[in-house]
Amino acid sequence: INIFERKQEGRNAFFRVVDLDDNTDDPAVWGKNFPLQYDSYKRTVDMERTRYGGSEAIRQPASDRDPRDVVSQSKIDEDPRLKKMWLGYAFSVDFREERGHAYMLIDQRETERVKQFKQPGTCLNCHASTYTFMKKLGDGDTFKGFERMNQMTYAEATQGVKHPVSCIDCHDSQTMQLRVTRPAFIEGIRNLKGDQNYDPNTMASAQEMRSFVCGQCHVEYYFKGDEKRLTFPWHKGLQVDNMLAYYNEVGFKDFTHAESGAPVLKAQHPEFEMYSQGVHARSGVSCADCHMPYKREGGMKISDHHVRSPLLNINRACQGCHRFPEEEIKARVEQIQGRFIESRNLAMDALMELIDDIKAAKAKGATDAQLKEAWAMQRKAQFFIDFVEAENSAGFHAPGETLRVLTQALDACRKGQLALKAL
Amino acid sequence: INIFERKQEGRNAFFRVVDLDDNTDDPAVWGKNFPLQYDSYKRTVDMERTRYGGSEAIRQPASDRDPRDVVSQSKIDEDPRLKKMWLGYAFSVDFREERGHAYMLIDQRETERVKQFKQPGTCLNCHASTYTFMKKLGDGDTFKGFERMNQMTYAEATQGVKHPVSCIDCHDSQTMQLRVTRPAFIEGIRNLKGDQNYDPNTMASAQEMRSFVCGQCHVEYYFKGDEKRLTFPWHKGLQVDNMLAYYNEVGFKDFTHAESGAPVLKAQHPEFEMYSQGVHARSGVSCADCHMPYKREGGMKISDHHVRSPLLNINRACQGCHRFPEEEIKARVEQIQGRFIESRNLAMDALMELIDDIKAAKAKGATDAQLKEAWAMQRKAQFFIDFVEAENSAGFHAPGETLRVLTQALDACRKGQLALKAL
Amino acid sequence: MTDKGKYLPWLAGIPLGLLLGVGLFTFGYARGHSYMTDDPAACANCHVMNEQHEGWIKSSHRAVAVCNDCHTPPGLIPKYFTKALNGFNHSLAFTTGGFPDRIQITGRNARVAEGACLKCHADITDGIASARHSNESVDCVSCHRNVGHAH
Ligand code: HEC
Ligand code: HEC
Ligand code: HEC
Ligand code: HEC
Ligand code: HEC
Ligand code: HEC
Ligand code: HEC
Ligand code: HEC
Ligand code: HEC
Ligand code: HEC
Ligand code: HEC
Ligand code: HEC
Ligand code: HEC
Ligand code: HEC
Ligand SMILES: [Ca+2]
Ligand SMILES: [Ca+2]
Repeated sequence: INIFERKQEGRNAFFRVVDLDDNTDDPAVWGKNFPLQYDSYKRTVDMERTRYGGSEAIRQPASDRDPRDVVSQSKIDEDPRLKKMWLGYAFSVDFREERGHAYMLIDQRETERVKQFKQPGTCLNCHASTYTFMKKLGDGDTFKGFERMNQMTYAEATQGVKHPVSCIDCHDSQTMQLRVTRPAFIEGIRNLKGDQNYDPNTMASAQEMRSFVCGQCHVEYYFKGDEKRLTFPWHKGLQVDNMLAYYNEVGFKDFTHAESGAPVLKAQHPEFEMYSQGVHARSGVSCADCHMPYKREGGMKISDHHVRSPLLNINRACQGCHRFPEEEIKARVEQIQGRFIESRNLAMDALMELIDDIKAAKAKGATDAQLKEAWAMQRKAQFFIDFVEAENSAGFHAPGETLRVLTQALDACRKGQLALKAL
Repeated sequence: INIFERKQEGRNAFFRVVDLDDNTDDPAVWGKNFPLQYDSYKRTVDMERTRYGGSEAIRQPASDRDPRDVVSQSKIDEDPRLKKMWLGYAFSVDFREERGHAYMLIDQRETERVKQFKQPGTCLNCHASTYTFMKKLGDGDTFKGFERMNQMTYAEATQGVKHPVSCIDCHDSQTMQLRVTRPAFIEGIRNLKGDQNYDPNTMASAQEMRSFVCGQCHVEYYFKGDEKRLTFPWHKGLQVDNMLAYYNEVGFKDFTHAESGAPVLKAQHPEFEMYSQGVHARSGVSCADCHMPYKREGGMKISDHHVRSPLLNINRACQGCHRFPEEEIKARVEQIQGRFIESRNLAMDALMELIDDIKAAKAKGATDAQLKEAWAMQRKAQFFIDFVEAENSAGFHAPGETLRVLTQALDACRKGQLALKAL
Repeated sequence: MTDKGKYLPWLAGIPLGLLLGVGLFTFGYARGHSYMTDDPAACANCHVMNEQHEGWIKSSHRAVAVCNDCHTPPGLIPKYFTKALNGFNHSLAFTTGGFPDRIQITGRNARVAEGACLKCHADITDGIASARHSNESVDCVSCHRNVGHAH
């Protein structure tokens, strides 16, 4: 029973203009049936800053090397401590503020992290409409296609995709029901639940699905083994402590720090994981509730597909639940974020000192064995700081958890520095 | 127009059985007119633990030295780190979990902090019904009476009072309106607002008064100068940073740490100040909303004068605003408190190490000048940790602020330890 | 949403006759006949309903929906069945006092109230509901916390 038939019983909410099937990846085609959603979806090209979020439109001349005439601000230029933290890794070369979904494919293709470094096809999982591509590569089986795509080079794989995340990546074309299409998420959530038969597409509630579709990309990940399999390190749980324990157990490192020599990790956008530690998740509030709030269009309520900072849309995103003036709601968010910035700065400065101290100890001839403890502390501190820093809400999704993590990071810096005292 | 007359207009909620006036300090007499409030007021003798609050009834044989046959658990025995933090100060000798209002006078009279140390009359401000006593001492002027009481010895002053905090300390006997009676609070709030004409009793809203009456006692304080004037250090603001700045400016210390020699501060129960940094205060929720919630008695709604942990009363205290099951509400509080405990432990352990390090440096002959920086860091770290530790909600009143303060404390420990590195 | 079941063992100990007697007494005392109407004042006969009544008076729905529009299902028989069930429960609870100060809606009544939103707002919510299984309801009050009265 599809979305048009079902509603025949009552009023017809949507009109079928074109037939969609499980291979239609062009959002413009879907947009014929769902023009309101499509119109808002296209607006993710907008760039507007909030105090700590959104994105700033930086104009630059388009060139052969980089066809983009607008990019977002460079975060490593804004905060050189980031660069130092990542010395020896591609992120110290190019890292920008993230912006709307419309840019996800081009921003990946044009980042120096792709242009100056060899990347696998795996990267595409979260930067393009890959559902039909994976199906094709796997002869109808997305898990097989996923494996093949991961093993391609980026240059090769990117030829196979055309659109940023599109309708078909989140919706079933017949019923319009939400669905997750990414094997990495399905494997991740199975490991998390310790149940290899768990199938979110049939077993999760509609409200859970409103977060799961985002949790396919807005998560911490690593490329496992030579197959470069996209893997979410959720085996021991969703907290940063659990992930560090997992990485330690499997003996993984992202890179060796160029100055200190420590085997360290890089954390990426763990929005889903941090959100899960917050009071909104506990209260059953989903990502879509805040980032795709309902919007009245004529006689219909629709989900605003202009996914963006809720602070640009406080009335719809927050005021249904919170009866305070817009200014007050914004002030609350900024108070939470301000506390994060203050504590993050303390921890980040401490990390810089720790790196300097290890470097100095090395210069004085300290052996690897002598540096072991300090390295372990750098690894922990750096992963913890990076985790809450890479999380893009500046602490809002889980204020208490964010600050707890920073106390752990500060303590690790302290212990690392003291471990060098005797040298 | 008094409370009985006022109510004639509508239904008569109360019956005048006895006449009360501005000298009636015996709650039992007030209880004749307001039996429901009085009955609940008397129940503050109950002792029941929650995970981190309430109090535990420890039986002991009553003796000449200590007539109490029930006391609450000793906190310095539970956590010896507290004892070490306070070495050189009375708190390292006796410090217990606080319990209900019914005990405030006897617990003060019988603490070793009073029995083994000379204390001024000032102590009584918050441990007894002092309103009529201050009036008497000041010939009708409570500010004068306050000054005189402060300058008496504790032994002398305590003869002048009979009851724990009583109706007359919070209510006007004719209108039953809330009022603040403590000069220290009036001076404190004037300094905070920078307005020496501010009069809470006429200018504060009814909702503000529902917190101000508690803010007369549940606050950080010190005894200023030789007159031992009870003073709330709110001149620069209510945050711990503001208070440290104030104490540094006036050059105050509570004691010299017995092991490290640092000139340090002792923080006491800053519930009002920490609550003020939290989301409930921002939302206009008062102390009384949670600690004295409305309660149905027959056909009447009364304020529950059984002031206690809201976790023993979740339905009334929280479920009016939060539509979640009791168990879930409790779990939320305990999650917040658990994060506090974890971070507090890191900071506290770091402080212990800092104290040991300074002690060791001293033993090796470090000069005062060489210890100056480490002392300053101990002073800061210790005050910050003590502040959130002495705050009795285990972080609940302002979860984010509490953890921010702990990151500052941890950083100070780190800097203090590093300042000793060269020695 | 509390579980009514927790009072059951206790109730089982009381002879049904007494129950009915008490119920009937309250029915008379609290002007039970008036509940056959849809007048919200009838609900507020019980002072324990005052808070919702006051909230309702201030709410956007005052002019468009009375208590029974939201707290009874559509259809005459279901409506009066629900009223009878609730009437009995409330009278009993009221008389015995075995209920929390902050009343929590029960599972069944929560579903009735949720369903009630759709009696009036099916059209506007058609779109958002259509992309879901028909058995996946939307918890309207989680966002519209002040509709009807505060929740
Ligand atoms: C209760 C509301 C709420 C929920 C639920 C929520 N967010 Fe957010 N999110 C916010 C706010 C507020 C910000 C901060 C925006 C800012 O600073 O401009 C934010 C920021 C972000 C950002 C950075 C946006 C920017 O403008 O740079 C991303 C990405 C994000 N959230 C993704 C998610 C994902 C994925 C989920 C679910 C796993 C989620 N959010 C759940 C409210 C929410
Ligand atoms: C297929 C992967 C993918 C999915 C699914 C996805 N996102 Fe994103 N999202 C991205 C990428 C990649 C970016 C960054 C794009 C860029 O900077 O070019 C991004 C950016 C964002 C931003 C930042 C916008 C800004 O202005 O800074 C927000 C907010 C956001 N996503 C929220 C969500 C929410 C909510 C969902 C689910 C409803 C979701 N995303 C689903 C990959 C995804
Ligand atoms: C598991 C999903 C996922 C994978 C895999 C992934 N990304 Fe992203 N990427 C995101 C999300 C979500 C964002 C937006 C949030 C952010 O920037 O923190 C993003 C943002 C970006 C951005 C814009 C911001 C920036 O970092 O400058 C670039 C460029 C980028 N990714 C490149 C890559 C490259 C290169 C790879 C492969 C090495 C990759 N991504 C793999 C999810 C992913
Ligand atoms: C996740 C939050 C959320 C949920 C759940 C939700 N709504 Fe809404 N609703 C909104 C928002 C936000 C708006 C305002 C849209 C706007 O102003 O453009 C709205 C608007 C409305 C309106 C139109 C108000 C007007 O201005 O005319 C009605 C009616 C409505 N909702 C009814 C319902 C019903 C019935 C349900 C349950 C089936 C429901 N809502 C569930 C968030 C929600
Ligand atoms: C990143 C994920 C994502 C993408 C991409 C996406 N949607 Fe949605 N869509 C959602 C979510 C979440 C909902 C809310 C579903 C629910 O509550 O059950 C939704 C709901 C809908 C609905 C149901 C009515 C409504 O507005 O709530 C329609 C129709 C729809 N989307 C059409 C589209 C179209 C057309 C596109 C492409 C132009 C698209 N969607 C792309 C996540 C997405
Ligand atoms: C669907 C309902 C819903 C939506 C939408 C929602 N919230 Fe909340 N919010 C809650 C609930 C529930 C709580 C927990 C407290 C409670 O029970 O009221 C909460 C708590 C909060 C708190 C206090 C938590 C803290 O850590 O101090 C803040 C601040 C907040 N929300 C801000 C926002 C902002 C900003 C938005 C929009 C971006 C938003 N909320 C959207 C339901 C919601
Ligand atoms: C939003 C509700 C709320 C507000 C407002 C509030 N408190 Fe609390 N308070 C709590 C909770 C919850 C606890 C933790 C109790 C526990 O752990 O058992 C607590 C703990 C306490 C304790 C320790 C109690 C014990 O059982 O040991 C004191 C004292 C206290 N609060 C005083 C105050 C004062 C004074 C104010 C106003 C300045 C205030 N509270 C405002 C909820 C609140
Ligand atoms: C005159 C001073 C004074 C006033 C006014 C006062 N308190 Fe207290 N409060 C105390 C003292 C002293 C104790 C500790 C008594 C003891 O341990 O013997 C205490 C204990 C408490 C406790 C701890 C109970 C427990 O079981 O651990 C709570 C909760 C509390 N007060 C809340 C409040 C609230 C709420 C108000 C205002 C409505 C208030 N207090 C007004 C002095 C005061
Ligand atoms: C500004 C108000 C105020 C002043 C002044 C004050 N107290 Fe208290 N006292 C309190 C409050 C509030 C509590 C309950 C909260 C707590 O224990 O942290 C308390 C608790 C106590 C307790 C029970 C818990 C414990 O510490 O063992 C003792 C004993 C005590 N005070 C003794 C004293 C002594 C002795 C003095 C004078 C040197 C004094 N108090 C001065 C407000 C005050
Ligand atoms: C520590 C402060 C405090 C003490 C001591 C105190 N009360 Fe109250 N009382 C309050 C607060 C707070 C309210 C709520 C007032 C409001 O909301 O305006 C209140 C309200 C009342 C009311 C108004 C009706 C109601 O219940 O809300 C009466 C009557 C009352 N108290 C009687 C008494 C009596 C009798 C005593 C002594 C046995 C007493 N109070 C002791 C703080 C106190
Ligand atoms: C008079 C209303 C009221 C009362 C009573 C109340 N709260 Fe709240 N609470 C709020 C508001 C308002 C917020 C802020 C979020 C929002 O706007 O919903 C909040 C937020 C919260 C949060 C989320 C904040 C965070 O830091 O995670 C928790 C947890 C919470 N309350 C617990 C409690 C508990 C426990 C009690 C009872 C001891 C209580 N509340 C009593 C109104 C209240
Ligand atoms: C005889 C007094 C009385 C009258 C009249 C009354 N109620 Fe109630 N009501 C109660 C009591 C007592 C409870 C609490 C029951 C409990 O929690 O066990 C209650 C609870 C409720 C609940 C929540 C609990 C549940 O059963 O889901 C709803 C909804 C409710 N009433 C609606 C109404 C409506 C609508 C009316 C008018 C048609 C009404 N009541 C008339 C006494 C009454
Ligand atoms: C517009 C719809 C609407 C109207 C009108 C309405 N209610 Fe409700 N009521 C609800 C909903 C929905 C809930 C369930 C809230 C929840 O799930 O938490 C509820 C819950 C209740 C409860 C349980 C306590 C609570 O607040 O959750 C009581 C009691 C109640 N209603 C009584 C009444 C009375 C009496 C009236 C008339 C004066 C009334 N209601 C009018 C929708 C309504
Ligand atoms: C008896 C019919 C009826 C019922 C039942 C009903 N509504 Fe309404 N509702 C209306 C009408 C008519 C309006 C328009 C009122 C106006 O414009 O002031 C409205 C307005 C609204 C609005 C927009 C105004 C506002 O309050 O924000 C929302 C949202 C809403 N309803 C949600 C709900 C929810 C949720 C429920 C169920 C808990 C519900 N309604 C039950 C008839 C109803
Ligand atoms: Ca951004
Ligand atoms: Ca206690």
